[in-house]
Amino acid sequence: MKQGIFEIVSNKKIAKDVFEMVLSGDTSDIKNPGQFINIKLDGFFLRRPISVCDYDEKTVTIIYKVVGSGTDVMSKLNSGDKLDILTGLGNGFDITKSGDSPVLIGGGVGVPPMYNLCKKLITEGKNVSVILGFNTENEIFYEEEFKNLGAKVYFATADGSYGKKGFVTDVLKDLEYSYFYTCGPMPMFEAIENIAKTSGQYSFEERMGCGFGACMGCSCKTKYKNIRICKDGPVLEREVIVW
Amino acid sequence: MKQGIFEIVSNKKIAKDVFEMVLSGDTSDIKNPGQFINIKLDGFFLRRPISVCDYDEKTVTIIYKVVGSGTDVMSKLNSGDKLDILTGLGNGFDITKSGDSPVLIGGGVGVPPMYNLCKKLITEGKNVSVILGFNTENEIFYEEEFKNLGAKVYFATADGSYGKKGFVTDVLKDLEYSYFYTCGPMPMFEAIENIAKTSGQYSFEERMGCGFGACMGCSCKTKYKNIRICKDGPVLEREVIVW
Amino acid sequence: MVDLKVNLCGLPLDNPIIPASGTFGFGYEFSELYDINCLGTFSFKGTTKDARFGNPTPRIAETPNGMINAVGLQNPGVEKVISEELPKLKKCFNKKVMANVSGFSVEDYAYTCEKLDKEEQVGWLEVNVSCPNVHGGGMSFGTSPEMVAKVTKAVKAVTTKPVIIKLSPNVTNIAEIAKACEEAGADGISLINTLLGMRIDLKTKKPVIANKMGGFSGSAILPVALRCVYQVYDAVNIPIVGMGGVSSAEDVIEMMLAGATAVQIGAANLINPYVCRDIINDLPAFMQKYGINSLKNIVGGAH
Amino acid sequence: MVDLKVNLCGLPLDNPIIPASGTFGFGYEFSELYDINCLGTFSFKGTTKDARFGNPTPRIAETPNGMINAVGLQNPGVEKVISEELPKLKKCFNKKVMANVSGFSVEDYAYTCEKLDKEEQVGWLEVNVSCPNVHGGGMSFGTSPEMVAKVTKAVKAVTTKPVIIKLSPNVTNIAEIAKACEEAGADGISLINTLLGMRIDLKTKKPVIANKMGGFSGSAILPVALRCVYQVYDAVNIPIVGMGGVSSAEDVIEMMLAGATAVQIGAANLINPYVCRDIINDLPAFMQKYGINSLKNIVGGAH
Repeated sequence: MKQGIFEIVSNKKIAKDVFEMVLSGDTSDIKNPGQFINIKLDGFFLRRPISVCDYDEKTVTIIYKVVGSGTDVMSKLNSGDKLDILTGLGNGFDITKSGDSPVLIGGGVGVPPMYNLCKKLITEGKNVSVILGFNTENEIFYEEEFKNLGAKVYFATADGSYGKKGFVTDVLKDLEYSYFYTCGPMPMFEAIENIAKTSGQYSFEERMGCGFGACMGCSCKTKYKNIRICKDGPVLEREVIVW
Repeated sequence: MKQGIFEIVSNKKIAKDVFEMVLSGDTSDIKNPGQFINIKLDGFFLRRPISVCDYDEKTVTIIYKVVGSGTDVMSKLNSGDKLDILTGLGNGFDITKSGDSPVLIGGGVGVPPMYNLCKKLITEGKNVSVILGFNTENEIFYEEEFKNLGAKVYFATADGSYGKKGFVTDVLKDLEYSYFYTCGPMPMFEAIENIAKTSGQYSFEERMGCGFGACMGCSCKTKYKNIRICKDGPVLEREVIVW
Repeated sequence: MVDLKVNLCGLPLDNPIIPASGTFGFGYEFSELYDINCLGTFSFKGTTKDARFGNPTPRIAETPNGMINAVGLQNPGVEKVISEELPKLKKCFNKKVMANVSGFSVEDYAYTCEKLDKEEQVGWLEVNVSCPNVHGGGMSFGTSPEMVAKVTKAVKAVTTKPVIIKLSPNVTNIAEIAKACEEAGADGISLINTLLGMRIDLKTKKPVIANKMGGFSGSAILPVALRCVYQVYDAVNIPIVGMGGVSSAEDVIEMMLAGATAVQIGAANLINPYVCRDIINDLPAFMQKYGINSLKNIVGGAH
Repeated sequence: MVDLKVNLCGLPLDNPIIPASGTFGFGYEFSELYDINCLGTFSFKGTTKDARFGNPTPRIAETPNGMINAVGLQNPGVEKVISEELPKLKKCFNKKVMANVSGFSVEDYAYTCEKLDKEEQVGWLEVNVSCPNVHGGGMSFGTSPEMVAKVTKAVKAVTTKPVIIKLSPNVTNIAEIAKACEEAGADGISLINTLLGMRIDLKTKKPVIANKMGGFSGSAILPVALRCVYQVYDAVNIPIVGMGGVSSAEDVIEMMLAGATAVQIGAANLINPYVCRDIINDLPAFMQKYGINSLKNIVGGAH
């Protein structure tokens, strides 16, 4: 973990209620896709944990949905504004287990962490399929970005306004894959757990206090021990999860 | 009283720890010299009451000293920044009682309200003397401004670094005047009360809650009734004050 | 069309918004800022048997997201309130007002409430039991179930209008105190009064306010207020007037979900004198946002 | 050269800064961020006789300038704390640690304290009496002078190291509780534990945290903490460890002026993990600003 002051490079709306923010600063502590950063906002006591969508040596990109007063304030910030941010939080995804043809499954605001993961896996020469689930077409973002990485990209929308009508599992059930990685809402996880044919990794969300393992606010039981979603997670391997 | 959003036109240091801020907005509720405005600052619960130094149809000028975290934040604001301000607070000075040759006595941060008062009295054709007291030379501000109004300006500094060595009363005792107006620290008031030869008006300071008469946080006893410094004051006539 | 109407102890309110005692004077000065008839009602400045100047100044201190006050119940006394303040209020307020009463003995409370109960402008009596009991070693009436019951019974015996007991949060078990009020005949409970707090000036190294300690209010105390209202809602069957740190329409909805039938706004009036009018204007939009058709239907909804 | 040293119950501290229990784990994870030997000491995660997972999640809610937590004393139990956590701590912390103990019966407290008292790494026992007494209808030990005295006596009977009782502010008369601890043999008092608070989610219309209510901490509660420390300082002659909303060097000085010999930092660690190191670095400059040569000389200075 590192604390640093980041400057907003850009902060723009990319879908209904969804914003992409690019921040420049010391990203040296971000090690794996699926990690998150924790942002201090003026007027709010707790930091806002947001998963990393993409990062390089000098910048980190996050995608967030305006769901409350905190994210609303974030959406109104301008390029040039500075933010106090903790980086390198959480374990992130383990890409060494992907096999040759992993599938990445993102639902709604669970889509962003799939982007850097996809990038890493393709760099590793993997044959990556990506399933992105949304409620409706105007919530969709990053279609081109995923395609430009060279992944096979499938869409599922609850109302059928784009891609397959239904849920990510309606796509997943007909795919062949060596391993799966997923981030999204709990009902989606349960649906995946019911039909997944391989091992995989789930990235969990929980209301956090500190985000770095001090407060035990986001504890969770696994088959083998109690863990902290923020520090020992947010990514858990399928085999250890207690549903 | 009026609530309005004001934009900072300028905010510059004019003496040791002392800043002058010019704000543009609806000043229509500012009626008399000696009134104050109440400023909301991000991160602080209570507003900051600051006496009006000068005002016209479109702008209000305040002079404040950095004494705590609130005024420190104010000193770091930039032109263009916007502030939520309550204007037209307090009774202000009654210039109809001045007579032909009033004397205005300001001590330290009590100097600013004397400026617009001086301007008004000179416009009325009065022969105005101004005594400004400071601890030392580098705290002095607005000398030229007062002189440009056409007032006779005297200085007293505690360390003798500028003007008369001593206190405003060391100047006052040798002056002839028809009436006095004063704003400054309590010890200065007591010294003036001991030697003043005429009627006059004192502008008091007190820790305030609301600044517009609702909370009774700044109550004070007078010879005739209990008053609220923020609403029935801050200016009290010599005759009603209980020392 | 959303419905803001609620009913407080048998009297209808156009909306649940009530400026709290001590932050709205006797109303008429705020009527210079906006038409105060838009309010549900308001609770006027705490009134005592005799006139009081209150505590020496400074009486005010600032805290993170809050403030401390030690005004000390400054008021002109019940006679002058009736002869001077209520007539001024009548000119600008055509609704029933909530009469806030304080006392330093059971007799004080009864005396002042009996007088105000006779005023047709008064709709409710709000009895502040957080004051020290001069016959009880200065301990606040509100800290003992026996004492609040005594005060409640004494006031009920000499009045005809709804009696709402205003409780202090500075107790071990506020539900027990509220129950004692209900059993003694109270028609409603209002809470929370201020928390006891203090600040120290690092320059003088002494307490900021002359009285050393004072009543801590403002947004900071909202979570304590919500908890107390939630606990009392489980303990009594009479209506609750919730207050403590409420400064927005969303806070009002949260307070009603906790169990409040009406909501008082205190310290927020001192920062934004228009806040109660603004909240009333904001409520319909926030009710729609959260799928609420009628405010009266969400009271206690979080239980 | 300013002097930051203080003495807590006979043990010297390089400075009065102590991360509070539940916000610093068992220390070693923070030692990856900075050398925790710069601290006066720290109070480790509340430890109980048996291992506890604690409450269901969500356990955290935000408030204006504060937070609510309902972790529920999650800890591996005293045996594992001694066999696994303390050895890890030994590798990165060469000072005595404050052992924070919770229990649900007088026997629990005595059992856990007796075990930890034998560990040479432990310098003080901090006994958290805010937990519900399972043999007392769930009422918190800390709400009754008799119960805190019982716990204090039981712990003192089986230990040799300084025993500091950590008090809850959710009581009518905290000075009376503190006196009972002193008379029962406590070597120090630490306060305040969290206030009881709650938040409600307007979307779900239910309490934000699974446990409904929780411990309210953060800057918001500073004025309540200062008041409680000030009251207890007047009531007892044993040292006080002050805490509650402290997040800066100036807050530390204010808390010591109120009567604290040492100062714990809680919620602030969760927002800025470096805050305790930063405060220790900031203290000398602020001491100079306010004309303070030695911190030990300002304890209770506001009285």
